[in-house]
Amino acid sequence: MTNALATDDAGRPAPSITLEGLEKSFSRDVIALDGVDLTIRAGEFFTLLGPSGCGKTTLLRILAGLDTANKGVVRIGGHDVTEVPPHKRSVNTVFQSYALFPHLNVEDNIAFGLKMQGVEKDDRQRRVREMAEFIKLTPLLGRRIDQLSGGQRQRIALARALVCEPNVLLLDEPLSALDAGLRGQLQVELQRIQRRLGMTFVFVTHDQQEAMVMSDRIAVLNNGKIQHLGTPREIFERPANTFVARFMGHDNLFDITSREGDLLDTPLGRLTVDTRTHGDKVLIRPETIELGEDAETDANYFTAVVRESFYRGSYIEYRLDVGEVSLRALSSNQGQKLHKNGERVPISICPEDIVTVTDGE
Amino acid sequence: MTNALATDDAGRPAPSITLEGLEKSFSRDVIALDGVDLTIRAGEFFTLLGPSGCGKTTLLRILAGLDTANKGVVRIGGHDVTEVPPHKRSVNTVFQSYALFPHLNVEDNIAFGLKMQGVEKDDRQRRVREMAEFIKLTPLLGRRIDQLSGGQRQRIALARALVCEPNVLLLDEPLSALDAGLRGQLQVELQRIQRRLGMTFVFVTHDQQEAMVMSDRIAVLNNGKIQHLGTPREIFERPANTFVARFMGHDNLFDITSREGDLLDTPLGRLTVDTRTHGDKVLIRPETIELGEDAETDANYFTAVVRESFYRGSYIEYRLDVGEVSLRALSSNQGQKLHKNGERVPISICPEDIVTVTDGE
Amino acid sequence: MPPSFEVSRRSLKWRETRHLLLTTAPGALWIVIFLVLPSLYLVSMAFMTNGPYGQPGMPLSLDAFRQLAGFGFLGWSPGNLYTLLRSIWQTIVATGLVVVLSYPIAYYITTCRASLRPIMLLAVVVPSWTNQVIRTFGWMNLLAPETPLSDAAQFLGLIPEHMGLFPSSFAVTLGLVYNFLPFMVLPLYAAFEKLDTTLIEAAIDLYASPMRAFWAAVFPQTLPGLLAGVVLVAVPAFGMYVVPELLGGGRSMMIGNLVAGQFTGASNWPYGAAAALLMLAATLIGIFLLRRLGKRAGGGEEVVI
Amino acid sequence: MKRGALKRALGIYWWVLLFFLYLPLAVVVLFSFNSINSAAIFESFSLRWYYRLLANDQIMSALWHSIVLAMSSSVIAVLLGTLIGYGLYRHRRRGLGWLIVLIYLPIVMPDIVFGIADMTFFVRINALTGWLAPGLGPMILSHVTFEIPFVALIVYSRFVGLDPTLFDAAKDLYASPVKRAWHFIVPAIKPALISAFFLSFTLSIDDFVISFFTSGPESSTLPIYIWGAIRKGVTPEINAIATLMIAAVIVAAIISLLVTRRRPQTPPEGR
Amino acid sequence: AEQKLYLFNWTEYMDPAIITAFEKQFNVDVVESYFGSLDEMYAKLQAGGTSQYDVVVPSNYYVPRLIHAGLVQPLDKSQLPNLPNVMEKFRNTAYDPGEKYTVPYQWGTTGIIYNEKVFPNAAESWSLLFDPEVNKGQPFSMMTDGQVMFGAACAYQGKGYGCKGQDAWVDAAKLVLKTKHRSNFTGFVDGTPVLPQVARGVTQLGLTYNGDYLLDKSENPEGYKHLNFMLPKEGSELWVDTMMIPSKAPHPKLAHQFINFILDAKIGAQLSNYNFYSTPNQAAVQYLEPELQQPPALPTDEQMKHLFFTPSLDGQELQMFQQIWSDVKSR
Ligand SMILES: Nc1ncnc2c1ncn2[C@@H]1O[C@H](COP(=O)(O)OP(=O)(O)OP(=O)(O)O)[C@@H](O)[C@H]1O
Ligand SMILES: Nc1ncnc2c1ncn2[C@@H]1O[C@H](COP(=O)(O)OP(=O)(O)OP(=O)(O)O)[C@@H](O)[C@H]1O
Ligand SMILES: NCCCCN
Ligand SMILES: [Mg+2]
Ligand SMILES: [Mg+2]
Repeated sequence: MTNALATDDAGRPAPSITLEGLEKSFSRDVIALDGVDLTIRAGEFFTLLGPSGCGKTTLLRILAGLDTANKGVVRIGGHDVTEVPPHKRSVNTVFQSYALFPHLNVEDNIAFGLKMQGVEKDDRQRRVREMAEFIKLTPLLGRRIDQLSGGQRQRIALARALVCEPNVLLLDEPLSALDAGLRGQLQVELQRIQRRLGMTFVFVTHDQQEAMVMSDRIAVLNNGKIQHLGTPREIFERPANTFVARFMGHDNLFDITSREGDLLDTPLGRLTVDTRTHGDKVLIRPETIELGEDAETDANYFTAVVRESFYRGSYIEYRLDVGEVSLRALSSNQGQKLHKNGERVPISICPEDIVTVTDGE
Repeated sequence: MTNALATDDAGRPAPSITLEGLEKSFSRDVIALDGVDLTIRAGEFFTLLGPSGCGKTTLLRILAGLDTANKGVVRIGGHDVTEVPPHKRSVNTVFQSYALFPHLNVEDNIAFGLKMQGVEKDDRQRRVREMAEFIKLTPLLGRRIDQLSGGQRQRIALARALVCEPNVLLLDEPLSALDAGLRGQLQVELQRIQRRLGMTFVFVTHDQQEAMVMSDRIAVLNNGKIQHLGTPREIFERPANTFVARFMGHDNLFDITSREGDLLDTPLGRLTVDTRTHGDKVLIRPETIELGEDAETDANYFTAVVRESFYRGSYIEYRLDVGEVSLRALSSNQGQKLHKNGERVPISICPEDIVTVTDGE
Repeated sequence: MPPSFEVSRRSLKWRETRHLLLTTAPGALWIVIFLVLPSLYLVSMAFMTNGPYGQPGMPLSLDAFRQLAGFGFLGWSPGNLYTLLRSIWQTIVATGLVVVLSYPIAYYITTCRASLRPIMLLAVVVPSWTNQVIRTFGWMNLLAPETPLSDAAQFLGLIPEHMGLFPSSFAVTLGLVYNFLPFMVLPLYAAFEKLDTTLIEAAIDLYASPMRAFWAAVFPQTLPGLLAGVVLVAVPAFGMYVVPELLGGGRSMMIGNLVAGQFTGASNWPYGAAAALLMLAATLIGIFLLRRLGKRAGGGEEVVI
Repeated sequence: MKRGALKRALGIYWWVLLFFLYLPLAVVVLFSFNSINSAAIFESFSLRWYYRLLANDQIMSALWHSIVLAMSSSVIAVLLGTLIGYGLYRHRRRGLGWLIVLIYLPIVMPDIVFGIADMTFFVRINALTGWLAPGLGPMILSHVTFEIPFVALIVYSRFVGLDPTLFDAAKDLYASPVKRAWHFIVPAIKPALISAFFLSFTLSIDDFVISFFTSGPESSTLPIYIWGAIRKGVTPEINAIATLMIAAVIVAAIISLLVTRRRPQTPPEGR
Repeated sequence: AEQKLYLFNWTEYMDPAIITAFEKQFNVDVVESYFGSLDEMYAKLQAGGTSQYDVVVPSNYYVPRLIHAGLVQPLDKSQLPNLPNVMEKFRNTAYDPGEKYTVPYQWGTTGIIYNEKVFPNAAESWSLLFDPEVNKGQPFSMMTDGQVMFGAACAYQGKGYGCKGQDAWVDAAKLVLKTKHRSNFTGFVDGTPVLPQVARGVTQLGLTYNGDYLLDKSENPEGYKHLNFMLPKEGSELWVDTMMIPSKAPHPKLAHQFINFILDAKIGAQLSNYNFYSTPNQAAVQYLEPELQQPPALPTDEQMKHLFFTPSLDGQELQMFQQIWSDVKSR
């Protein structure tokens, strides 16, 4: 697909995006973006991840031109677009609420952007139909918006943005309104579409699971600042600070009381770690804890007491007590017997699986 | 806690519930309940699980007396209450939408049921305050309902029902409107409250994960009929039929083309199974598939090609191809390298982990 | 950042203000010119002196208010007080009746088939699309002496022999109720349609008898609609001119007639202006009280007029 | 069951109320066909009053004035009111309290005060400048004034009901400000525009008092004419005019029903 | 027609044929507006009517008020060649000394219309209206014009129709108020619409003008068979209606032409023959129908003794009257 109105040079369909020193405040107290520098690579599936109110939507709206930053520069494909109004940017957005026009049917919704760009009727119809085919909506073209399910609406919002063949597609929590099943399906579908079209996707979510499933790279935001920028694996397994670690769902975080080479003293006991890191806290991911028979006696071997256990289907969650310290462990459900509450079980943690993190805000 | 208006004998706070041959239809076509026989044990956390429209709410409403069955008997604590009107049943409901009175503040909402029962003002206030303490709402007592968050409302709806000290508490998808984080918290909290009070809870949900986390026993409903009644583990690991299996999220289901003792022929290949079951399909749970180095060569050993892999944080999901057949596998993320798309990996499934299921509707 | 960027931000703010002006100023100015200024002029007229032939003029004085309070050449007279009290009373009675008549109807419509409801609402509203003079004229026809209704009333001994049901204050009340009924049905219907029935179930589930469930779960939910309806009925009923003029026969004069009389007959504009001010004040106080009531009872939901 | 009895009672009450609502109109219609001048006895059917009516230039011009007044004031009010409604919505985060007070003013102002305020003011202006002599012009000005708020509120609440991101979506999809107004805003609020026009029209038709005080010798509307006629002495001719007006209203009601019905309503979901 | 003449007249007071004739002769359109009471007329003029109408037709006692309030303009007698047709006694009158502003239109009386069948032996007295013993339960109305009502009450109380002053009015007000509070009182009605009311039986008694009575009777002899017009002996009203030109009349020239047209002998007679009122036009008398030469159209000399003008009120007096009257209405 080529883009008729692309602001960057032809033949470079997916541009990179550069943000420099972006600042945005709504009032003296409300600082939504606090100096964001960021480069999003051409053609990547990039995710902005962070808790509610951290500034994700604000960042996206500035990219789309729907809001103006107080300071900073936005470059798309190398061009400074900071002052270009939204209807002149080759950037499209899939809104959280879809924002489909209720007075138009599916076909006219998809065609809206093309019509506004002045695409001829024949051409327009052809492109809408192609897009409908692509996204498997053809039978719905004549329907009114309120006759559609959530998942169908989501796909139409996507189609409406994609049919304009933008250089960059922005997606603001497009899946958060859906139930778990549909959400899983659409996550996969979105990822496939992005790979097929090779566009640059900037995706916003507050769900770390979703971010990890879909993204090439993730920027974790908090209080308008980027906390960690990296691949899902980097962020999940080596979080930059305790904020990122907690946000990724890790709760086995312990203070380091003293360190000697690769030996760390923690409330849990003495831990052998693999690499020499300089973090302030030690992080043990629950799924890395080996339990019962699987526990190996050679390194980081402890005896724990089972406080509670929860059957979670594919895995079993244990709340363990090791001395004064409470620990969460996940063990894959392969039909084994559950350990009973109060039972003493041996546990071990492989030194490579232990990481240290710095104190984040 | 003892109940002033309990319809059953004193000293037996949590009654059992028995439903016999319950039938309910709204019109000739719409059969909501199609002969339900069920015993809910005294003091258990019982869940009705099923897809939308399967009759869960209808069943609950009949229990509460808000709807009348066309046929069948409802017994609570041994007494036939089929014809007892709702305001005379010692059963309370937490509604999906909470149904808090918007013109009353938190305190008056909680006190409503007591007031209707004619409890003296002093007594009422004391009990409301105790309940507020219990459920950690005391600072909110003076607030208006619209000044509360979803989670707070949920707790008030719960408090309003609990303060009446009913013998049975009915909960109709009380968590479905909440976001994942809050939902997880409240799941744990609800379960703890139930255990502490020892009441009989009948909980409705369409989320199998939620059902598994919270329940002592689960009844899976479909088309107004009970498909499977059992503990979470029984239902997840030995689903009664393909409907239940699929509803619990299992998708590795294969036809059995022929059987010879403990050997089954399937599109996947020949499988050795542990027990002699008579199901029509074989079910392989993705988390029971051992992958790569972990695969054991002695039983049910295959070579698979990785089609796609998804990083999911605590685990990694693979879509594998074994010959013509596609298979989903989950492997716990213990820091290992991901298998690449197109890579050939050995897999094995322990015979004990393979179950067969009958064809459900 | 270059200063030009700051400048463009300021121009953005100005653009917003210009947009606000462009959109709201024409209509707002219209209201200012054709209602606010005239009202201010009317207010100022209340402080003028009535000329010997009924033209307002200088000097400024409070004569009009003195006269309004009942002080005239002959000392104090309660005539205006009667009129004010009569207006308030008529308004309360008519509004009360409208509430009682409308409540079940609004409820009934919501219980009917969804496809029927718009037709039913329309059926209630259509009579009010004809002009108020015509509607009132219809009642004049119906209530006149020697008509079946009047004969029946005579037969029952409700009215003296030979007399009609009109003109009378009964006819005025009837006319007011008839005129404003739809204004109550519509907001009440809207409230009933939004009614959250699970609240009723919750009340019953919490041991409330049907009657108590009504007061706990239905009435509070319809209260905002009811109050909106009360405002929509009571305000124009209080200011009504046509109905008492045509159906009252000069015996049930309301404050609207007092005001109008000074401009269509007696020609004492300052006095009329003062009476109009009184009317406006009473109306605003009434609205204020209703809003207070609404806020207190309606759980914070704003009463929308 | 008890519920059934209640519903049946309400059903009966419904018909009684309808009877009450339509009885006065029905009587007007009936006696417009009376061959004699009586409000008590219907002698025989005749069209005599209608012939007299059609021959009466004044009635015909009053009818015309009513229509012109309602039409032109509604068009202007929809225009101005829509602008205000949009402005109110777009800038709702600014404190626009004064504007809201201003908008509610015509709604809470009693007709009679409204009418005399305009009348006295117009007379004063007329004395000073010669403009605003009583007549159709000032009547239109006043009618627009009391119609604007209703239009503004209807349009505003329609805007509030729209998803605010729709405005962003339109921008995002390359719509320039003008195209946005034409291809998004106007179609999106079309239902509100139609009902605002309808409401303005009926408000104008229903008004008597304000028209009465601002009208001149040549701008009588039907209600003013009827008012005068009633005060001259009731004749069946009035019944005939009123009948024409009732008929027009019922036709309008049926049209509005058909218009609103054509949009298929989404079936209300479940319970 | 290029021009329009705006005529502001009493209801039921003009022969449409005269209008047509005038329109034809002068190639104009005549736009007629009506009033039912002098109050209403005065209010309309004050509310901008002075620039809206070319000719108004007030009664004698409102003439000074209109002049002093500046609502009318002097006539240009040079444009009224027919003025000499007017009877001597209607020239240079007390209400328009010097004959600067008015030309008489018609004259007549105000009296009681009642149903003879209901009140078979009614005396020629205001007691029919004011004495509850005479009319125990029959519906009746009073006139909207307060001055006429006070005059009637004064006459009934023996102070004469033309009474004036605080004491007389307060006594009159008390009587009217008492009468108003009688259960069979149906309302204040203008002089013209009261007739169809009595004819239809809505009321059995009311105050009206002699010519209107005759006009309606001529149109509906059957309906008026039992209705009688009566001038109470205690004293009642004699009035003269005049033609005047508002101060800012848009077409004063046409207005003069119209007034002059009415003053024409044949047109004057045509008018009276149509509306059954007495003509002030001497030249027209010869063309009058005989009916107009006898009561009730033309009061007898005997009756003339009991007929009085309603007094013109001014300044302080006027305000006092209006306060008292508005108090009567609001109580
Ligand atoms: N128009 C606005 N006026 C004032 N404050 C605003 C506005 N828009 C956003 N904010 C504030 O700016 C901060 C960042 O908001 P933003 O919408 O970007 O958060 P977010 O990360 O998208 O959150 P969520 O996940 O809840 O959508 C928040 O504190 C928010 O309250
Ligand atoms: N009042 C009613 N009238 C007609 N049909 C009804 C009514 N209530 C429920 N039904 C139908 O009965 C069936 C069962 O409904 P029910 O509400 O019990 O489902 P559910 O399991 O609670 O579904 P959900 O998860 O969507 O709440 C559905 O087909 C529904 O459409
Ligand atoms: N209908 C005309 C009456 C005149 C009274 N002055
Ligand atoms: Mg956001
Ligand atoms: Mg349900």
